Amino acid sequence: MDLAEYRRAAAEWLRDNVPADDQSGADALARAKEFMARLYDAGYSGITWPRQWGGQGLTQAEERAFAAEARDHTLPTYVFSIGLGMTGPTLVDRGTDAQRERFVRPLLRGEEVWCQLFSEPGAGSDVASLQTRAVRDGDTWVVNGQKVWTSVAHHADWGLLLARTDVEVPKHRGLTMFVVDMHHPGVTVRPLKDMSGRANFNEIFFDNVTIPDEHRVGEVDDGWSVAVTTLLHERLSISAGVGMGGQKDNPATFEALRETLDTDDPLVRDQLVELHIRTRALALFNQRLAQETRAGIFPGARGSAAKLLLAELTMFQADLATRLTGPESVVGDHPLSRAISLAPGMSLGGGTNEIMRNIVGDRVLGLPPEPRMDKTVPFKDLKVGTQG
Amino acid sequence: MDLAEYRRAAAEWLRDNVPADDQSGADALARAKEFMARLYDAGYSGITWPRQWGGQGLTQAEERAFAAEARDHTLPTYVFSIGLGMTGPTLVDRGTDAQRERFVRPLLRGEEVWCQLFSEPGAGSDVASLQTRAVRDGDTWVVNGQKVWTSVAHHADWGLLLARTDVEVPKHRGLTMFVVDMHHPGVTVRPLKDMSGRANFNEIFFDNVTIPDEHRVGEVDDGWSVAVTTLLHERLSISAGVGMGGQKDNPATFEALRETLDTDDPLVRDQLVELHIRTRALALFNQRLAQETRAGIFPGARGSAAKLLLAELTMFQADLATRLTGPESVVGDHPLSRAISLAPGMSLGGGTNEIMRNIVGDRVLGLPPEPRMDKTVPFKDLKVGTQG
Amino acid sequence: MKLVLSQEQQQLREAVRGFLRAAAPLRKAREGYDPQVYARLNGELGLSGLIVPEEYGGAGAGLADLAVALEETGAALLPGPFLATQFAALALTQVPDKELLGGIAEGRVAATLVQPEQDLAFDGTSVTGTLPRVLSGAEAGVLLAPAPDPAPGPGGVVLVAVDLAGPGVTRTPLETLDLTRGQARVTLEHAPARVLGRPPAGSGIGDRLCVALAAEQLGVLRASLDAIVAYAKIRVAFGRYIGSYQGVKHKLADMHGKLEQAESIVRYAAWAADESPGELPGAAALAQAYVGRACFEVARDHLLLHGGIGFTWEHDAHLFYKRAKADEVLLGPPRIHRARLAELLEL
Amino acid sequence: MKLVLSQEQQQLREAVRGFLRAAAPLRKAREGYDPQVYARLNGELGLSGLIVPEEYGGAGAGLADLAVALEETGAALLPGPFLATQFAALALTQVPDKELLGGIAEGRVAATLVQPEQDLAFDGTSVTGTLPRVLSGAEAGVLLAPAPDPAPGPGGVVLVAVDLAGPGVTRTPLETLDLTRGQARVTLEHAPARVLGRPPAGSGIGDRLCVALAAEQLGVLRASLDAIVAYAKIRVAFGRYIGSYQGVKHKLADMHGKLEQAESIVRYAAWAADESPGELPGAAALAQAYVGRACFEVARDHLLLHGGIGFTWEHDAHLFYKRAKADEVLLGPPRIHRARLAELLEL
Repeated sequence: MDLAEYRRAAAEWLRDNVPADDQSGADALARAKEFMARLYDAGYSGITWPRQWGGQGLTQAEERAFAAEARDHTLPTYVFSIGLGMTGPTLVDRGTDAQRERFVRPLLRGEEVWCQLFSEPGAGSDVASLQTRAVRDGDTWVVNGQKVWTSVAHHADWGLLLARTDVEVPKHRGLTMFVVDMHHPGVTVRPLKDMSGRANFNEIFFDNVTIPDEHRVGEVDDGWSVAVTTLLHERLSISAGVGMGGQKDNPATFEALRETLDTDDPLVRDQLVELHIRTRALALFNQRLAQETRAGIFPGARGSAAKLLLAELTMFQADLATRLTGPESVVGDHPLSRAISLAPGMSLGGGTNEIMRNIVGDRVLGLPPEPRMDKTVPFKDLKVGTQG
Repeated sequence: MDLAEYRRAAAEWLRDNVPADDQSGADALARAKEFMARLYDAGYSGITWPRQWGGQGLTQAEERAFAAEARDHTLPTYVFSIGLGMTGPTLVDRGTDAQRERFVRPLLRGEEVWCQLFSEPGAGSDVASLQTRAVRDGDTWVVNGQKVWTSVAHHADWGLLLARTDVEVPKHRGLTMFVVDMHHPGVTVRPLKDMSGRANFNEIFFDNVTIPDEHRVGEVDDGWSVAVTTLLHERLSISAGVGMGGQKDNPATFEALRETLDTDDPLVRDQLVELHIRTRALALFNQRLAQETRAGIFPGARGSAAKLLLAELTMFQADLATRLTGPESVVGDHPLSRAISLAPGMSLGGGTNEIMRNIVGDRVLGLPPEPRMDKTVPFKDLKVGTQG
Repeated sequence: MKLVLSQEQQQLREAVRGFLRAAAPLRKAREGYDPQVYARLNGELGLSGLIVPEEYGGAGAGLADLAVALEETGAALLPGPFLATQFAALALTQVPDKELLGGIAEGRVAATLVQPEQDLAFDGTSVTGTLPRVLSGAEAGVLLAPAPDPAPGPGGVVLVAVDLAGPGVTRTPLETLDLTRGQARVTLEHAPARVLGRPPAGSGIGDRLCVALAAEQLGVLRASLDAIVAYAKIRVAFGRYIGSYQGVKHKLADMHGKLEQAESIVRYAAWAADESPGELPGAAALAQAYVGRACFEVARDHLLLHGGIGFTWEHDAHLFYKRAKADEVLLGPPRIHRARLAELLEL
Repeated sequence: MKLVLSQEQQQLREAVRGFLRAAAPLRKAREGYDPQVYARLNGELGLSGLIVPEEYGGAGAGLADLAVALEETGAALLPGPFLATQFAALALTQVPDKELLGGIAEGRVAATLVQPEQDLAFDGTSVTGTLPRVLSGAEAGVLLAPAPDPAPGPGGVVLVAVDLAGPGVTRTPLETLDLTRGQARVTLEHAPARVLGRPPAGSGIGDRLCVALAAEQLGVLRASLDAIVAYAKIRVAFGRYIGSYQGVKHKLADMHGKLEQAESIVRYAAWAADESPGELPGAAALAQAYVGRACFEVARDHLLLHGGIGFTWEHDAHLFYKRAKADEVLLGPPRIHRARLAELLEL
């Protein structure tokens, strides 16, 4: 089957199978799982993943062709995104054969939901300074600690957990990766509200949670190298999404504001021109990155520049929109009230603006790194989190 | 004599003695020296300096009263400003009695011109990393090296020189301060043009220049503490000047631009409003600092915030003025052409914007300092200047 | 021109700050208006009557003093009708009314002011119309509003007072971005209204509101900056306090520059209101144009520099961010202040 | 839409870059126009005729290719009439003239274009008037200018050519901020002028100048950023390379974001000029509005981040700073591009 044919078939399948109706509601999870099973059975889940573990064994070309067609639909697959984008690929890359055999196919078929358990309240940008402990006890590990910023954890069956197994060595060298059963009685999942009042994330508490050693991923104390694999997959799936969609329902975009504002005032007009300029500048940059990617030039850390610019634009436009609209924008259920509440999120999720600037400076411009003390000190002697 | 009377007398003396005519020209230096002698003889030079060394032994109150009256005049004392503001006070604070006896009175009387020799091409913000060497040879020192950014050096009789006397110790601990004879045959003074084409500064080259040990200021290898005294006096004399004058002939100010621009365009009007807002914000901050100083509250490092804001305003207004004026602003002898060439100077002289932000962060906000490696390494093992 | 606080003003500041620290700590701000705290604020400190003339039972202080108090209530994100009542009191100093001024001075009356003029019908005894957004409209007892003068003659505007608990008044509390201070829609249908008088020409009521709001904004700005500076000294990333990174430190230094300038402008504008009426219009527009923007920018950056925790509902950062945004647009789209400046500067 | 360079365009870039690195290094830029380098640029690389149609002896390339060349001449701060001649060539592609296009293609003719229309009197054979600022006016041999159509009828504008070495022409080289490329005052007194034709309606000559200039600005921006990034890797302060300080690093990262966006816009606008004329006006205004500003901001910050040495005459930083400023206002006060965008967006 050539690529064009593959794409036509995918388009047809999507048209016939993607549910058009509202995908929220009480049985949303059940319906999402049902859709995922159909997607898998049709051969569109894990397109590039190895056949041996349940994937289709095809190439990036087929994956891109399917993604291009899928862009016109809203697939009810959000709850599987962590598994498909991060934890699954990590298991394929770094898991044992037994783990791959056990976990990959159910993940691709939507039978089991996954979450990722790296971030902690005391370890934001500096993930490797995390404090959740896993202590070995014969063939099992006992986990205590807290994770945060976890998406879909309330639905998750399994979590990919990074925990500290040795405090006598520098922070990167005492971490181990595990698969943890989210149904274990010692796991507590609590919704975490963001500043807009939404609960899109969770906090997870581990109270003497046991994990069999066979659910360890990679070697003991080598968890950081496994986490780097996961974070690489995360970055790929974020940068693939940057600049695409997301703006459609935003009431602070140029397109939305030109409809709602009085443009008789030359100053309002000029501010809208400024917004247009910034919006176009970033959109064209994203399109150029996409064209380069299609031409085989991998954007690498330059995607972090795009993410930084998107964060700044998101903040800029919500701020501008409220200023131009005036008092009514922050009262009642005005859509801009929600937009200004959500705007900082883009600067904080997936790495702060400061972290993005470090990445661009270090990896794109090749600037000398900040001197680091924290790579050599034993973890127990290192200052971490919030002090005093 | 009470303060009001002192002030009236000063006003009268200034009215009768400050030359009203143009103070440039070939004999400018001779006329400046002549004026300085009269100023001294009238008791207005070194108002707060000790009587023992030639000062008047009065208080800050008299000094401020005289300064307030002098603001209405243009005193031809520029060539003495380094001596009066920096090197003289350093000698009063840290010199030997023999040095004070020899140097202070001629300095106050304008018989001898002074310059300050700290900065080097390889040591900009990081003054203590300077490389000019002074090597002891019995009762004299032999100096080799290069200094830069030196004002009035082409007229100077004496210079206050900071040089390295020990490379085996960390950088701050191997420096010594000297008074150097600028007429020594090993001293070469070369004008240094800035980006506008003016030569307001000099480069100084030292080629086996000898200095008698009695011209050493402070202990051997304790020069950094002497330099800190000098830099403190420099900061005081700069912060006293910040925000005052200097804008009068600037073609990029709000007042100048409102006369030259077409304000029928609402966008031009709004840009001028922006300039007005920034100008007033800084002017009021400077006035508040001045009121606090009069009330006995020393502004300290907050003056660095004012200096930073002035640097940014200077750059902003020249940039804005050229944009609003358009093509003619950069052609011919348009005054804005000169303004845009000089604008970066305010950000670079007296500490870069980055250094100012460090000072405000560390000393005003009390933020933790940057970790420093350069304070413990022997100078000879330290990376300095421009490498590779 | 007086840009430095007097000793009395410093004492006032310490008194208000100390009271609010104990009685209205930040963790209570998101619970909303506490009438008891409000009563004590007015009873123990006499804040409500600060600018009420002495003849009406107040302290007869000026806007420079009120600014000191508003900076502190702003920093504490104090919920309730304090700012609204002071807006009303500022109007009443121009159109004095013994009953209302006395009530405000005693802390009995919480009031609010509609500004600028809205579409109200006034027949001489009652008003009819809908006011879509009234500051503290659910908490205030009295509404002051400009209304068309019903007397025969050249027309014009009078200030009227409406009892918000009286007949013909419907109040609907609104969901607001600012979680610490509410607004309400107020519908008046033949609501009894009493004429207080005609504001004298050039009375500068609107200008005084600009200055009072800027004082509150200065407090929000300062508290935001203090909060992130404190956090930068205790939060560690990569083995160092985040405040030691220039990426954070330099931003905080720039924010400090905004604070210094904002404070200078507020002191100047308050002084102008009290002492130099000719300078007031320009100073008031400058205050809103500069301080409103600076306050939001600092509150925004203070939130962003907190990192992920600043985006959580539980953290206080968003309370400052939202108050700063609500204040920035409270008196209209900010460009109106710039347009006013352009006009006053005769550009 | 094509935002990525083709292989041929990459080769062109390498060829121009290599040539300029050897023949026009930066230290020569402040010495001004070198006709020999210019001749080789056109002779060896054929740059002058790049966009001249093949029928007139040129390479028949598009603006996307010219943009690649202009980015390199911009990065090198190449002195002389290259940009001016390309401006003229862009006009001549709309109002073709065999002699001039042939001369430009051969590198024989250096030309310049007056844009927008200025106050010139044209009697059908000679023009009279003063042009206060003509780009490369002292170096160019031919001046193209829009002039009022002398033919009877509805009026309108024709493009005329004047021999700058001919009678009735006085040229006064002007002192300019930009030390690497000059302007001249040109006084025409009955200077013989030849009518080239009437630019077709919507010919987009002005838009093409905007795009060409933006390409040069992209080069100035990129070279400024490259220079300060390189310096940040070798300059030490307080025992560390300055590029390791976030105060420097984060600024450079932001400058890189401007470079990425500026390059994307230039590629888009050049593509629109060649392939999608309907998009050209908006793309051209966007290019000047964004790239002109970004170029100056990056050149400014590159100078400031050099510290004191960047303020010296001997250092090259000010050459970029001054070219960036001169380019930013070359086609008029930058607000005209924003006003054009407002109009095109029907705001």
